[in-house]
Amino acid sequence: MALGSQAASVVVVGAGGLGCPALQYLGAAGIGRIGVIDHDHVELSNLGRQILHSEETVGMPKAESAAQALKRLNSHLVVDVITVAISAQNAMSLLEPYDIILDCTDNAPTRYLLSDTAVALGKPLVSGAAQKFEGQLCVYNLGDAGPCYRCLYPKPPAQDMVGTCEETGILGVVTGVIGNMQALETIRILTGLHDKKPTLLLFSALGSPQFRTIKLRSRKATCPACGTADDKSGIIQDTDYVQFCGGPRPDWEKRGLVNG
Amino acid sequence: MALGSQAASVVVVGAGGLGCPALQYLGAAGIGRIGVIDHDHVELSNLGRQILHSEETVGMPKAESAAQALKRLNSHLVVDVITVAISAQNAMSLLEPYDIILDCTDNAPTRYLLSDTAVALGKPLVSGAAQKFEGQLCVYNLGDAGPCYRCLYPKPPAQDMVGTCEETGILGVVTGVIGNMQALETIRILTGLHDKKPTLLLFSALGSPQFRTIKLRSRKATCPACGTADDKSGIIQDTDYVQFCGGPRPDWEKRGLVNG
Amino acid sequence: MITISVKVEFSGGLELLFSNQRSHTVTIPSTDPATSKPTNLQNLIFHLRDNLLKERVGLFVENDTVRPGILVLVNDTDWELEGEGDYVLKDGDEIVFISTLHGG
Amino acid sequence: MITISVKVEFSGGLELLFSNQRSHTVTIPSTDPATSKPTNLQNLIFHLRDNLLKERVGLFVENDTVRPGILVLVNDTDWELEGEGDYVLKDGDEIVFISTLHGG
Ligand SMILES: [Zn+2]
Ligand SMILES: [Zn+2]
Repeated sequence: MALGSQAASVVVVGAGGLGCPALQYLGAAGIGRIGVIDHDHVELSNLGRQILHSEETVGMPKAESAAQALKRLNSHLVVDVITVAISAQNAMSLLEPYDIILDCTDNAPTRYLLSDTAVALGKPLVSGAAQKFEGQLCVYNLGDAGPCYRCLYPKPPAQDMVGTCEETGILGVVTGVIGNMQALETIRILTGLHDKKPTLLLFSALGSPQFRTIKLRSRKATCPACGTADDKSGIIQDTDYVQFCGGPRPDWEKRGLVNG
Repeated sequence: MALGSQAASVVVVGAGGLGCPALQYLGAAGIGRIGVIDHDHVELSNLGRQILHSEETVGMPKAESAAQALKRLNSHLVVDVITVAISAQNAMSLLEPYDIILDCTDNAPTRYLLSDTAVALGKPLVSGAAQKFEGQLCVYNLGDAGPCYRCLYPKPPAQDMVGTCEETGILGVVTGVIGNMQALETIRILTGLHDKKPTLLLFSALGSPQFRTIKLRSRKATCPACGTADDKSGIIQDTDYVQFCGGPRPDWEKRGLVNG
Repeated sequence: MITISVKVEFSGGLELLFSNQRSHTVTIPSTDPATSKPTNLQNLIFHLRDNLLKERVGLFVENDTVRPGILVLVNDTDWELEGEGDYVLKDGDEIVFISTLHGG
Repeated sequence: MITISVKVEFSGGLELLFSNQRSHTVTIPSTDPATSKPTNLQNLIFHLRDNLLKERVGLFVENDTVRPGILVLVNDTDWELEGEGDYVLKDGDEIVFISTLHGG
């Protein structure tokens, strides 16, 4: 279906479990310009859910591997391959060129960084997350009243409740469903078909029902990122997002607690 | 995630908008043997939603093109490429070798044929459908009491209400969501994680909420396909499914009513 | 006249018959004047046919019930489990009419 | 003692703290004995902490409210829109506690 979105641009941060299916349908929809930011390389163990990569591209940067797959679908796509790690120092300049930002990352510090940057740039942030059999989807900073990530989660979670996909295992198709929904929400915003009501979609592969749509709060005047306080300059560059979220993630694998 | 399903086998009928995403995650999950039945060839216009095919495979049988894409993900997969049109004459023998059947087709006669065959073979049928901004998902003939397609729709719909994707247009990512959910339901059945309650999932890309789970009737004793009547021999071979659904579909394109 | 109000939704293409509007709030007498019985789902179907349907009545109702291929849902449950047309409507009920899809 | 019954769900990993069971039916006095006020969401959180929690209390409650990263939902609505802990429980309410996910 032609979407009249050839002039639009989006950037996907993370070309893993969520980023692959999101990119796939954004590319298929013919979005004019797509940025892919990921500094990791493809590993064989990724292929169970990161469906744009392949045995041939093992070892290649994920952003490059994803771009190759998109071009197979549509050789006219303009794909920006960005293989640097996103950080408080480069986030503003990396994300500024695009209309919409997709959070397809796998850790709390980057989620706060992307939200703060989306607010500073005045762009919607289509955020997906998945773990084991569950997934969550929310569009932050949308329209005049949409909340940001900090409006919902002013304080970072405790380290001990934070799992990554490596630690907790994940069912591939759960990231597929959430990643597809991220592409859908992005297309709805680009085409003016989004109602802009703040909602959170909860998905549980084994739940009954499997999907639940939650009505969310509006933007909070007291939010340090998107609230009404005058001076927010420096909030991004001056934040150590890793420390804010409790320091580096313990390496469970090195401690022998999980299989690599 | 390892699913212990290497010994399992599934067959996907239709390698188009629904079949591609379903196959992708079934392949990624490492299902031991995957059959792909489709007699169509890849066209350039398919690439907006049939995400396993590519510019390189235009003109190739869709089943072959899909198999190539799956093997890029996992070269150990066993994929049966079946490029014949499924019919009342060959359905039983084509589908018999597999544990679960996925209906990823795009027309009413084939949907009745697959349901009747799944009942006759005693296999679950994971059925997806999509049109414009909406999708539907249901597992038929599941467990001891799950209804079949005819239990829900004893009489075929009127021709004038039946659209195909070409006629009605479709948002690619809608097929992505439903196809992924077909893979998920298949994996849940294979791994024993399905609760086997008969439900219908309704998806509307622009709805609020977007997902709705419906509690369905059980198997009907009076159903001509799965009910308690003794003699059902010949129900498949003796049915002209196209006539049953009101004859051949009018060719709207030839009549100049829609763009090809 | 005492009335009840129900939410009615159309999807799967059926909304095209109803001003292309998916969601409707329908107010209907709580008792069927003809039979003096409480208003049921069958009464609602006729009410929709006679008052809300803009065109092509035959695409919604056939032989006094919904046409083949249309599924009726009462508060997210298949109407077959609720007595089909005999289901007595309650104020605030949500009734959904969906056309089964065939595309892929 | 008059009681009310609410449905409580845990997800996003929180269910691991509650016997690995996602769905619970909780019966609780309709009035808080300490204050004689109607039972509210704050009372429920303490009730869950004191009666249902099997281990690691600190992963659910901190500074007398749910821990950062946990979202509370009242009948599919963010509790912020319902008055947070001051929301007065009604019989049949569905309260969901979800841990925000970070994986991808
Ligand atoms: Zn905020
Ligand atoms: Zn049946």
